[in-house]
Amino acid sequence: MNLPALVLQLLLLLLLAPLVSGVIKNWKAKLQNRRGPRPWQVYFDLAKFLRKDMVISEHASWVFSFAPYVVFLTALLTGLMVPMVHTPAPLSLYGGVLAVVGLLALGRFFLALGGLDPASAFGGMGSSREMTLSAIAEPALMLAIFTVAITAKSTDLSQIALSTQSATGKLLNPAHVLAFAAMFVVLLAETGRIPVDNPATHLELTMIHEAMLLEYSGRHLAFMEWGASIKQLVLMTLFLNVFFPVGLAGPGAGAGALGLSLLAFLAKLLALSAAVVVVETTNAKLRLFRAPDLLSAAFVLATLALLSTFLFH
Amino acid sequence: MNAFPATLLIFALGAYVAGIAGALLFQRAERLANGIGFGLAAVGGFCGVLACASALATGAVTASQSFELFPSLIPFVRFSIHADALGCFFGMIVSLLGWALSIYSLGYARGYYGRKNVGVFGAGFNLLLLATTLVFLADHALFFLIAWEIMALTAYSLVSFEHEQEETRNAGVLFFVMSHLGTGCLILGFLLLFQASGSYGFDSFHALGNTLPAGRRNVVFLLFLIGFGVKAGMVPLHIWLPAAHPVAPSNVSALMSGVIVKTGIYGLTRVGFDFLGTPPNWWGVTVLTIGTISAVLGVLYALMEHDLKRLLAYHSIENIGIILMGLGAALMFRHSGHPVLASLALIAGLYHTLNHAVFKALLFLGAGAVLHATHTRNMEDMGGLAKRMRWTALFFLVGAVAISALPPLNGFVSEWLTYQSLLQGFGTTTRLIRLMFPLSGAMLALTGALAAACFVKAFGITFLAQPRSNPARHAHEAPFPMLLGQGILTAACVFLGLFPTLFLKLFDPLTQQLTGQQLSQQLTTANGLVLSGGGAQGGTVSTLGITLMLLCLLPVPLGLWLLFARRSRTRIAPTWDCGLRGLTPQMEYTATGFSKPLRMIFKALFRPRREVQREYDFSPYFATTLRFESHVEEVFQTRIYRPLRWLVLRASRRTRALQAGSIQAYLIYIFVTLLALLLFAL
Amino acid sequence: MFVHDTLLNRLKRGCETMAYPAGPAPALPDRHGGALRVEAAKCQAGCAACVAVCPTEAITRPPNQAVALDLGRCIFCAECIKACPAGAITQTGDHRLAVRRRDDLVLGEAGREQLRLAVALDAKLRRLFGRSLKLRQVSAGGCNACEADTNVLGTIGWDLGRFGIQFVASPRHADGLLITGPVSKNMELALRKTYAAVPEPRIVIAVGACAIAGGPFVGHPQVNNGAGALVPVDLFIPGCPPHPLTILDGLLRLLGRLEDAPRRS
Amino acid sequence: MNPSAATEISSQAITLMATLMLLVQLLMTAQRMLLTSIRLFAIQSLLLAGIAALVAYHHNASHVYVVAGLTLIGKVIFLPWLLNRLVHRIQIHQEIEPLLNAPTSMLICGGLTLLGYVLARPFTSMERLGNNTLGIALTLLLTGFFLMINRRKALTQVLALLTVENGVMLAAVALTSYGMPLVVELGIFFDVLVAVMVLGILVYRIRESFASMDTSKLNQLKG
Repeated sequence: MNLPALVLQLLLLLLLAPLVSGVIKNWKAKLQNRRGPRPWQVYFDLAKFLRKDMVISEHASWVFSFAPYVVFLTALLTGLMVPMVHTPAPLSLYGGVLAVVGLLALGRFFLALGGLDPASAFGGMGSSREMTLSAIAEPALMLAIFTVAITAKSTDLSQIALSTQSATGKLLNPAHVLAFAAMFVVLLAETGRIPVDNPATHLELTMIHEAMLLEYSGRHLAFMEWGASIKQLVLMTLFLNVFFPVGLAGPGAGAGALGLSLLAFLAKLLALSAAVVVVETTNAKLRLFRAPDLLSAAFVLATLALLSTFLFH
Repeated sequence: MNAFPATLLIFALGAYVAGIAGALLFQRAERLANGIGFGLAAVGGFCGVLACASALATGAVTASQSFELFPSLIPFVRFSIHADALGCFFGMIVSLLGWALSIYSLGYARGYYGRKNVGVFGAGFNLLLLATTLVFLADHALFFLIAWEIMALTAYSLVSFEHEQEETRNAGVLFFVMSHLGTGCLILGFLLLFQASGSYGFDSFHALGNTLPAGRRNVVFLLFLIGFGVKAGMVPLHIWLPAAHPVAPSNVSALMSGVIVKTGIYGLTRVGFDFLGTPPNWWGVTVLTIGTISAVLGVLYALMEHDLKRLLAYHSIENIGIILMGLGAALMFRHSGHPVLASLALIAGLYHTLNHAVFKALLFLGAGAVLHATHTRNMEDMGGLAKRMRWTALFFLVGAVAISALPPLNGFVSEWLTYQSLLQGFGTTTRLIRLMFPLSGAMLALTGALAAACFVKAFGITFLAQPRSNPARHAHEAPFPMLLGQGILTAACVFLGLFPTLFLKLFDPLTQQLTGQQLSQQLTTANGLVLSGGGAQGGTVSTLGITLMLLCLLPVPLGLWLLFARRSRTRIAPTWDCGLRGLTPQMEYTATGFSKPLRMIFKALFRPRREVQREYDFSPYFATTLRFESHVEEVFQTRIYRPLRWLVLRASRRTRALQAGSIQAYLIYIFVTLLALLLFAL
Repeated sequence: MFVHDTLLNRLKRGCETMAYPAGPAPALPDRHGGALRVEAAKCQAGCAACVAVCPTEAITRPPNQAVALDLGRCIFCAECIKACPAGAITQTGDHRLAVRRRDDLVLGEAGREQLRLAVALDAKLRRLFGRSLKLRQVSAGGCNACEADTNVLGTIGWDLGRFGIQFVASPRHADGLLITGPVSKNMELALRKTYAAVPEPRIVIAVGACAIAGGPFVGHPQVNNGAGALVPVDLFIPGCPPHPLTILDGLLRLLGRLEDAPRRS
Repeated sequence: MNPSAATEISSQAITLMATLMLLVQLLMTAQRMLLTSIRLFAIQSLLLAGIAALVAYHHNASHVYVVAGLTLIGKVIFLPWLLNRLVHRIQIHQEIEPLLNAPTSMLICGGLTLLGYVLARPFTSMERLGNNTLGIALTLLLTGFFLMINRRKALTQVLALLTVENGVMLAAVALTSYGMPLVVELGIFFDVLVAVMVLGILVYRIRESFASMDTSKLNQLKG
């Protein structure tokens, strides 16, 4: 792993993540015919939260203050394992897609514990729902990854990206399309988007992800929000560079190719954000017990994808 | 086996025997009995670990022969042990746990002073360790069965050690009956093998499967599958496990969940790989299917529990399922002729056996410490223990992270290896059966995620938030030996998680013996830092790398903290309660509440039933007392075991008519049978 | 199908947010007279016609002093304008009413015929909240008029979000409280706890006559006569209820986002 | 007399005595008086002792004498005395009527004798003295067993058990040239002794609690 690539990707992660969620908020506002907060508003929020004091519940133990750092660091680390601009991700040696899923699960584990710690009913409710829905989403995610890993013959993300990149026909074969659909539904569930969870809600009883953050303040809240946006960026990148590794720079690419690859990556990212915004604007939040039906539909899609890997070629 | 490990192993067994004798001798002096009993057990365990580990590491285990412990007075039985690679590996597990649990028991047994006979408790514990070690090392079928029976009986006596409660007695009887059903099948299986090989020695059974006719071989396999399956706690035969483990004293339930359950796995491995030669495909498929079902059902039922130890017992079923998935996949690979993949799947299964033994024992010890402090197993009455029992909470958290297969601890490593073997298994055949691999991989993912949910519940509801009862409010930290016991296992968890490549060398003699492959070179790259899934296709992961990188990334948040928030202060305030008069402990989330969404989603499986009784004086809207009760139907109990029991009772009621009560009737029966035999003899 | 029609409709309508504060402010409804202007000089000697007619005793005229109209208690019913024979009280039609100090609201003496508008926060707070202010709304017994008008700011026409101002669910995430209603006895504990739950540095905005001085319920035993009695208030926005434009102007003025606002150095 | 003639006479004597034992057994099956049953049993035991003495004399195996003496003392003198005392204490002299009436039971005994002989045929070659004493022994065993089933009174069942035991002793003595090893003989003998004593007490107890020796009353215990 070369240090400059690592540092560059780290900076890219830190700076790009809030921008992506800011852009999504802004575009959602635009689609609601209002000007909405500027895309870089999220930076201001994060900067303000970092500066503010913190109020910690008297019932909370050390786990409460430990959780934000775990969420933030695991998100960052998964970001370094996913090829964003350069095919062999900086830390691809340290973990493939299974490690990425595992680290995200570790972050979610401590996020849920952080929700439970201050003894508030909302936190408990959020943790319970978050763990439930992510558990239901996991098989679909794993099966989609399995499908792609089987066709690429490896769980190493760089290998997957390379193999889908090389065979151009690969993009249109049914296995990929079905796996892409399943993965998209799981992406919406994991990042807490509209069909499963509403990020902008004020009504605590409908929250899933937000309910766990109700007790956090100051820099803890900043790290939690930042971690969540980095996790969203990581999942989107995983989604993009596994299914559309178009324009991803090869291993030995020069500065020019890297720049081009960065632009391609940003373009793809904006396209995916647009898709997410459209889904969020035109859908209503599903009732909690309808969400598993959506996720089991994703699981069926992933199974079909798996079937079609060897039925059609 | 060369000198050093052999003598050390004998010394370990001797220590156990001395422990039994010492504990029984000094029954009167409780403190002394406790010290000697568990002290010697700890010494025995430690020596056992050294012996087995060094034997495996130096490869001396391949040169080991079987030798007789003591001359046998009874014909047909030869008390001989043979520490081959498989036996040594499992011997290492039982000794490691024996060592840690004995240290823990030094503190735990203090709870029994004045109440129960600590001498007997110590002696039973030592005998259980001795019997289990002998089960792993036995080289002669009858000696194996004797050790197996001693283990079952000691386990029964220790399970019903606190026989005052009704629940304990019932669980003990259920355990007794089920384990003896299993032993019955084992005896039949060994007899069939004896019939084929002519002698009871294990060396004569080696690769016997190839000579056996197919029908006979399948029968033998099924018998051993049921026999060892009962002890391992596979799904259809698991009902005794969640009943027996919680009622046992915590160190015993830790030993049972950690090791006694593994004797089933040891048996299946010994029979599946050593005795019965290359298996037909349906064996592997069955074991893989049973493993998957056990894993998913185990974790689903664990989620519905609010008794901490029953929850952990159900998790034993889940992890046994995961181990069986590894073994099943290995069997399928051996059938389809892929020795490398077979060894990879076998390593995955057995590495998870070691990991599960360590973190399950750690969790049970944690549960024991909590029980010791709050005198209850019900999670609804706990809460807020993290601030009162700091170290136990930390150790329980490490155990929880390990069992939920989260990086960088050992649960993740073994599940990662299982994923790798399942993934690469897809390419081994072209028949439709290969679909099983990714589907069971998806089910493994579901299990892992549900396990994480379950342990957020287990740790969160027990240790975090406010205490929900007075015992929990006045809980105190466990005494030092208990913490030391947990500490050793925590260190083992972390070490097994961060340095998997070191432990893979221990598997070389094992896989060499069972599948004829040595994989430790292929599985480690970048000079031992990174674990690879074997060959070019396998992905790579390095838990050590992940941990180091997490530490290297620490300056990012710390830098942000210094840059922005140097002057920010932290204030402690009551939790935000929407402006009401303050949050009472009753308002917190409880275990039942936490698992409510999953109970609704898996309604078809659980068939939840809830009753609300409301008593009121004048108007129904002002209830004086409110009673809420919710049950999850034990499907296996009601759908399989209860009808089975009803059939047996009906049949036996019908045959009772034979017992007419008159002597004449009985004499007639004897006379008629006598005549029948005589006529038949003509 | 549904998605297609929605998107087309939304794109066709384009952005419907008003240009204010960049563009002109929307016109106030004619019923809304805007700020009041009180010239004590025009008062005839001994005349107290307006004092009697004011429903919330906002106007006081001690024996030999100038008349004093406390805009904080005024509900803008314009009775005093009609009752004043000399026309000393007039409506200026100006929507800007927000002030930083309670006594800035008392009009009448020589230099204080009109309101001295609120100055922005000090540099440190403005650097912190300038671009991102998250408020927690506390309705302390209000009649929901002020709450409704504050709510209107969230609609697509006013779009409070574009300034980085947002209402949040939990006080832990908030930087300040926006209090409406006369703080009834039942809501006193809730307000106190909410204020304690907000991490420093925090600001408090009192919206509406009730929150400032108890409004029509002033002096009632079940009321604490406004938020000032319990928490230090940083911004007062008089009115019953204050027009959304007034509230928005107050907020932006507080954050120094309006050019004409006198900036304190 | 030359040895062959002596063996000839003794084997005929043994066969005669064995047949007489069978006859006594059939008489016991037919009659219903308790005291006569005991006396018949004493006669049967006497005959058995005689056979044992003859075999001992013929093979000059000293320990068979001991067996003969024991049988004489035990079964001819002591047990009948014990049972007589019991009958006098209970004052019941007659068995009302057995399960099967006399002719049917006699028929069944005939059938059993036939079966005994058929079974014993392959083993006749092993006999030293007396021909097919094994057949008689087996018949004694079977008919004794049938007698036990047939009778209600506990005392008669005890006697039936003793005749079965006589059958076994006969087989042992007749078949083996030296008789069974002494330790087995003693074992069987004392076994029977204890059994009878226990049964004696049992009979007394049944009489005590059910006011009759009828064992079919026992099924009230089942509940």
